[in-house]
Amino acid sequence: MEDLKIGVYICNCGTNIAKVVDCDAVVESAASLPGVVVSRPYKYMCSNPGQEMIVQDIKEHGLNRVVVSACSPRMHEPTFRKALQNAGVNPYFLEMANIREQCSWVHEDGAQATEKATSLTRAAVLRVAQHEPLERRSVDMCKNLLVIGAGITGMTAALDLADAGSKVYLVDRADRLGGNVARVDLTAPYLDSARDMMTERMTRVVEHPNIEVLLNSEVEDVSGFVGNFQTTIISKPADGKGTPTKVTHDVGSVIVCTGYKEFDASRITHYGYGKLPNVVTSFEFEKMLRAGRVETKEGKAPQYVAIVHCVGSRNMEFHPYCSRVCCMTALKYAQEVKSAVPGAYVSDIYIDMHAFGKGHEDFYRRSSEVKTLFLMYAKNDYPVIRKAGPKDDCEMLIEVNETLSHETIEIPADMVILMVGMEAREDSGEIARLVNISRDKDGWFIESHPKLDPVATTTDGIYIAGGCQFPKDIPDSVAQARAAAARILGRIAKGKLDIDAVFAEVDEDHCSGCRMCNELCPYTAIEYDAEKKRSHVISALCKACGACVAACPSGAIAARHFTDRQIYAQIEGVLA
Amino acid sequence: MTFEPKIVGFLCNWCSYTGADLAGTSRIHYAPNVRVIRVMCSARIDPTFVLKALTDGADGVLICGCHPGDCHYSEGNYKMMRRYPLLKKLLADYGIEDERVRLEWVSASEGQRFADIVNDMTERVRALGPCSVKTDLATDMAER
Amino acid sequence: MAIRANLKLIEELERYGAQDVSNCYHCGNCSATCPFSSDHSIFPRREMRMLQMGLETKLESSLDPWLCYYCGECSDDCPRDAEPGETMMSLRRWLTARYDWTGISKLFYLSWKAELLAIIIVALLAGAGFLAAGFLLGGGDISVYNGENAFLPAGESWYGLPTGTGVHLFDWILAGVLVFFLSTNCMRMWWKTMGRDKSVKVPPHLYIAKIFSLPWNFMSQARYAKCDRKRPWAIHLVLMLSYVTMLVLIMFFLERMAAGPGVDWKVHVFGLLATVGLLATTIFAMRGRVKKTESQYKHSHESDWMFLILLVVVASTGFLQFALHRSGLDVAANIAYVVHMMAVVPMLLLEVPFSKWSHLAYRPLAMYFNEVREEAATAAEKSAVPLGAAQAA
Amino acid sequence: MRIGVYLCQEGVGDPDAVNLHSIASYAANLPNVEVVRDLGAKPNLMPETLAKEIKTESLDRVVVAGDSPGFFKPAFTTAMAQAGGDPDEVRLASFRAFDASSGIGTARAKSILACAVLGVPFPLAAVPDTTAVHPVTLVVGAGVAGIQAALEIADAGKKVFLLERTGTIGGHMAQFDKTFPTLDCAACILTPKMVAVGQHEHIELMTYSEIETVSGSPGDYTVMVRQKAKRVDADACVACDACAEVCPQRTASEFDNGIAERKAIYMPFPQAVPNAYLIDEASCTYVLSDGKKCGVCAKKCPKECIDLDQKDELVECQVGNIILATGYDVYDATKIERYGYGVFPNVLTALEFERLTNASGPTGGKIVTKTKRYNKRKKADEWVFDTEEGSAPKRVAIIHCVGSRDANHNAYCSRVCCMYSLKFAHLVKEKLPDAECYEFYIDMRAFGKGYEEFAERIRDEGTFVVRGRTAKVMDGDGQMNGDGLMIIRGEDIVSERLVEFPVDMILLAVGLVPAHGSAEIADMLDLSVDSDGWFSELDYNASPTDTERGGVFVCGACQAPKDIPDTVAQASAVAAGVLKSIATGRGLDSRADLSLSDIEARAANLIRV
Repeated sequence: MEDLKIGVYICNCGTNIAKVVDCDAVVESAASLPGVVVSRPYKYMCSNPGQEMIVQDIKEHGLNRVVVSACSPRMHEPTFRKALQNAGVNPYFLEMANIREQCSWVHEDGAQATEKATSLTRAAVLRVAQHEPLERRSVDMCKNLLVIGAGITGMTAALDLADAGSKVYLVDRADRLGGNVARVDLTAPYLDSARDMMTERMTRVVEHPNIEVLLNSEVEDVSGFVGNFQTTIISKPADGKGTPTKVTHDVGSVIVCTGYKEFDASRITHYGYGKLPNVVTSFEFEKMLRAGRVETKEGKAPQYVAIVHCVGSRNMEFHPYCSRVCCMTALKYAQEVKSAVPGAYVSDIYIDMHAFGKGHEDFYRRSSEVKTLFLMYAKNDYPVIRKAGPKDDCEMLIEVNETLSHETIEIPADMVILMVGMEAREDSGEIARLVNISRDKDGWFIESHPKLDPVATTTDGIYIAGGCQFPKDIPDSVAQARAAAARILGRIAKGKLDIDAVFAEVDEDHCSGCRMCNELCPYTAIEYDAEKKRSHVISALCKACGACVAACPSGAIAARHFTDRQIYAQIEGVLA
Repeated sequence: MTFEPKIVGFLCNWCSYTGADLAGTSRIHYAPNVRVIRVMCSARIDPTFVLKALTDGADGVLICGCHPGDCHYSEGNYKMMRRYPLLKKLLADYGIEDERVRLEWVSASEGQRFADIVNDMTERVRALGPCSVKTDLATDMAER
Repeated sequence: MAIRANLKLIEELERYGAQDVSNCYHCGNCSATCPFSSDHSIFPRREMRMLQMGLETKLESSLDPWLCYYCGECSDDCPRDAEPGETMMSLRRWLTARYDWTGISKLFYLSWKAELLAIIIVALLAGAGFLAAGFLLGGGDISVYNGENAFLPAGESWYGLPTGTGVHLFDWILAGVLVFFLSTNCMRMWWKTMGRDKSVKVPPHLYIAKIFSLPWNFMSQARYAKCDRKRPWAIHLVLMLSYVTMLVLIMFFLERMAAGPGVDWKVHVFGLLATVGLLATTIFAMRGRVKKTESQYKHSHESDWMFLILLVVVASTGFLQFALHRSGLDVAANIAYVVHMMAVVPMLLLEVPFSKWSHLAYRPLAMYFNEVREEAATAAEKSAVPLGAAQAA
Repeated sequence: MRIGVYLCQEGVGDPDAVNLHSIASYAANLPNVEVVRDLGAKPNLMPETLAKEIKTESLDRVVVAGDSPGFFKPAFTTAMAQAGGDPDEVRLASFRAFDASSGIGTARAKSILACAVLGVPFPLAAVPDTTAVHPVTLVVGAGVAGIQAALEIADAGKKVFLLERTGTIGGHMAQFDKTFPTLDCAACILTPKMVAVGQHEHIELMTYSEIETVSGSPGDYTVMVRQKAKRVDADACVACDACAEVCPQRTASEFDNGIAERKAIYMPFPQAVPNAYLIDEASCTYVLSDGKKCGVCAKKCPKECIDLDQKDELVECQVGNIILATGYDVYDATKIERYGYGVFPNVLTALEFERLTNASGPTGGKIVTKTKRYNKRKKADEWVFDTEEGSAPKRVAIIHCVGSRDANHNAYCSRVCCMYSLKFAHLVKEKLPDAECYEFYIDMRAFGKGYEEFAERIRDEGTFVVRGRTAKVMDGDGQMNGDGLMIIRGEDIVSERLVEFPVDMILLAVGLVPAHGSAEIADMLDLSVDSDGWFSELDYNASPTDTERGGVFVCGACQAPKDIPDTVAQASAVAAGVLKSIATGRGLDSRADLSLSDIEARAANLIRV
């Protein structure tokens, strides 16, 4: 390679640096370093004249490396990289020494500060000598999309992408669209018709030219990486007979919206679900509402209806978490019962009333106004439901240790509605393995970051949305669906997928195939090639943290722009 | 004049380096003895970096990463955390005082904390005096 | 042992004037706002709770409703507009009905028509009584104002009774009836609240020790003064004192009241003051209830109106006969007198023992009982529950 | 087919929004409608009687119409079942959503009703026409929501104007210390995003700017933006602080929520983006004296980038889509006298405490009580945080639902307070292990991923979590001078006793209210807001981020209170609508502009296919 021509620029930043650091001294000592052909101070390197100066020097002295000692690289690295680029030098031939935030602004003693600035600059010079030209690369971004799960979340995401012109494969295990929401009649808190909403979504999905709906189908395999997945889908024939058909499609992204499954109420013996005929789950009651038959198994209109919250949620035995939607649904039932059976008395047995969303508190108040009796019980202190005696004017009696009154209360009930919580589907493990994303202790899929990136996962190109990530109500699920869609739309818009020039590489000659790195990578960016017995990095997935580099026993992995040699050089620089 | 120890600091880009910058923007003064080297994640810090620094004449090495749970790469700092005890054991074998190498968590909003850590460490290392390992280790390595 | 909830009780209470009870979400704001609420009796929230759940017996045995003067602060601060103050008010009505063994209270509270009818009948009987007696026995001289003698035969002796004591005697009989009903109901109150309550063991001597709180609270309204809001207390005190003054005057100084035409200041000054007091306060209250100025006036049960109207009529007619007599219009004064009696008799016979008036007995009693009970409780007090003890559970 | 239309009002929203009378007469003329009944407001419906009518009139379909007919549906479904009809044939026509609460209410309500009668979901029939879309987007408000939305769109290579009222982006999140429930530091999450925004080639940042006017139509809006004079050249400024050092004027720092001071020329906070100083007209001597006095900063500036006489500028932005991310303000705690905010110095609002406990805050994260000090300039005593003199609080009480869930203030729940209060408890316990900490709550609303576990953890850490609302805060030494201890009184419902005890610091979990000025923005875009002032989404469930105005979207807390994860999700979601319209070059027109006849025609059409 051609010999080094390094230009070193020491920024005074007005007096910000110069006030403490003797910049000229730094300039001098830098000038004497190997490979340095230019070394100058300037008032404000970031200013246009400052950048212009670099460009000029590159032209005149044919500089091929540049060191700028100024503020934090977090401020102006992009600025100077651009300058180099404009002058036709690879932007990665730049190194900055942070002599403001981490030197002049934090030290008083001029001599010591100057010494520090000098050694930081020296380190930068030695490091930049080791730099390699890096190119930002890009991989193809396939527009097609695979959506696993055709509930409200899946359909919403599918429609967004399909409208934008992507081919969408919408897969569901069930034999119908709509998932759990399709079982619901009205939605809290405005009691809008869920059915109308679903009809609208389903009609558009079915009629959409860009959406291919695959019911009774399962995703068998997803391979490849972001922008370039191959997926195999097996579809059982609708009637159950005949041989399953297998299709493969290329997709650029996958959205997992497999939703949740309801808690099995019979697991809590206190409630006698399955034994007592008129103890029903929320979904069973929903069915009664739709059929217009809010009545006991004996066909009588119930005089007393009781609703029990947190069935399977917020307890030590089953699920510690709150299922987020049950409170509002319970309040909805309280009001619906009053409408269907005007004479009925409703009691609502809860722990905390989670009415946190828009219009929720008002809805809670409305349910109080229709004279619902709210009873509070303590976590893990389950109410007990038992058959009433012949003398009682009701079918069942519920014994509650009521915390607001400190009494043990018996509530009469002819019908009890159990607000069953949500839990991860039993196939979530399988799905997680399929698209290799991780699950938390409760089986919910884990997002890449709850606040930075709630719909992405640690596997780039795989997104999660809706109830499969954690219990969610409809608006939040829809929002997540669209968030995932947006992320994909953004990438499609660019056509290609930019990959940062900084990532890890495996030197296959040195790789021993121990596979230690495979496990280590949080982004599953390292693949093992069984034939070659070597691992290699899928650069598109690598986020350049360098964990694998440090761990590789045979030193076969190099982190671009953070190679051992570069960092060694820096160490020598600061210590020389 | 008093002995001025040389300390090499390896800081993760996302929390600790930002925290160090914050110390600057907030003009919090601290000892000038630490020379910072930026890495993307504390998980990138190869034990050999530490050894290299010590053999090249550093009197101390400071390693900073995001607080547990804060890692930009979700769990890189845990990897460092697991690596650290082994490293310490190794250093102990070389007879390097425990206080010369230190792992700390510094978040992007903890400029003050970073300054305090640097000051504290500088004092401790100064108290220990120069690190003898440079020569010992050099010979030791040469024999291999 | 679990207590059965009665989801229907709330409907019953609504007929006694309870408002929006089910709105309460139990933040505890009202109890903490009320200066009377204490660890021994946390109200009004606990009453709200017992009412929502329909714990009849517990409500029946509660003294708390009588400890509340309805200053209205709890209702104003209530975040859910659940009207705890009005709940306490309605509970007082309900309890009055529960204490009363005749069932008349209940009838009156649930049907204002019945109450009005009863009042009218008794009023007419009273009026008719005078006239009839007058005619049958050859009445007195209506042109002379001398109390009942204007209607009833005067004379040295009348069926062996001393002169001019007919009505006075009647007064005493009325008083007797009144006291009989009231005291029997008070006994029931004691039984329901203290007698059958096994939770606290009350040593009898405590009743003696605390006995003085009874007249003290009755006369002074001292406890009421503890409310953060002073105006309702002041008004209530004036009304109260005026009423008692009148009662005493009528019971013990009737002749001197009726005497005249010269004004006997030693007696009349009290009468006049009391009249002014009664009229001023009742009219203020009526105005308040019409305009709904303060939260304690926001909701008015028929019984509240009955109470005020009757008071105004009694006070005004009483003053009227006095005024007429002093200005020499004796015939008019005599008529006014009868009208006055027509209001007084139903008031004493029906309202005092069976309606809102009865609280002048129940409230001081409740305070007395409460002091006794608290004394007993503190004696038996175990170490207090630590704050946030719930966490332990 | 025989159809019956029943009008019943529940009393949700504005009762005068629609003219029920004219709707009734309109309904009568719809095909197959045999019965039209106006049952009035909150009717007591008896399924049996309804069933009789359905039978006698032999109705095959019943349409329940009103502001929220769902409240009455079960009665009709039951009736339908009793009458032997098909319960699925009870249809709803809700006048609440889809702009039926706005000026076009009655007309819109009619079309909604028409669709229900024809058995077609309204949104299916009422798909507005598409219009050409200008590929540039305006994002209003640069809090975490605005930042996220802007990045989503800009990362797709589309140009974004990011508008921010204050001198820096970051919004409230930038002020926070830790974020629940993971307790990771807000700055660690946000600053990289802020830097990314500042350096993004496709984002044009307009800080210290506000919307002046909006004109145009969906897909092609012209927005006039007033760029207030910063009087400092942000590109040239190197944040050397020389100007602030010499500036004589001090005033309360907005970023520190008033618990610390800043100069008249200032940088909102060290990591501000753009990382530059600006001059606050309200406190600058030079400005206030119309250039007669002071002006030292300009002289002192080494880069000569201060132009004290700079004037506001009007900039015109051509945009296709507008995203509203204007966020929230907190409830004014002084409106609740009984908590003594403003009277007792150590009663703090949530945001004040965020700054107090923040490692980069005025006390460097040290939690201390305020101390009295004589202010020479103001010639008065004032209460300030002083890490030397201030003592660590021994008892800290945190009061939930301040201004929320209260008919006398805001009836709604602010959604985030429970969790951030628990976070506060943790921070107090972490920094002052010996301090007693009390939470006074009504319902513990820990509903999110990891929230319930977090709440449990706080209990285990020894914070007393008391169920009961604090009634009042009184002065400990009886003289209302705010000195010394405060007495807090409330009911501990779960352990069934009244609590009244002294505390030396009280944190008010103040609720959220729409950001000031959002009403004006709603007017400019003629967008409807709900009764509490939050922007109304098009459809609560189906389109939570769309509005009835084509090309106008809402995300984050300006639509209703939201925590960070939900806000970020919404902010990304909003980008979907925008990117979709840019990708296809066609966006949806305003539904509001659809004529009744269009909708009728389309609905009829949908049945045929």
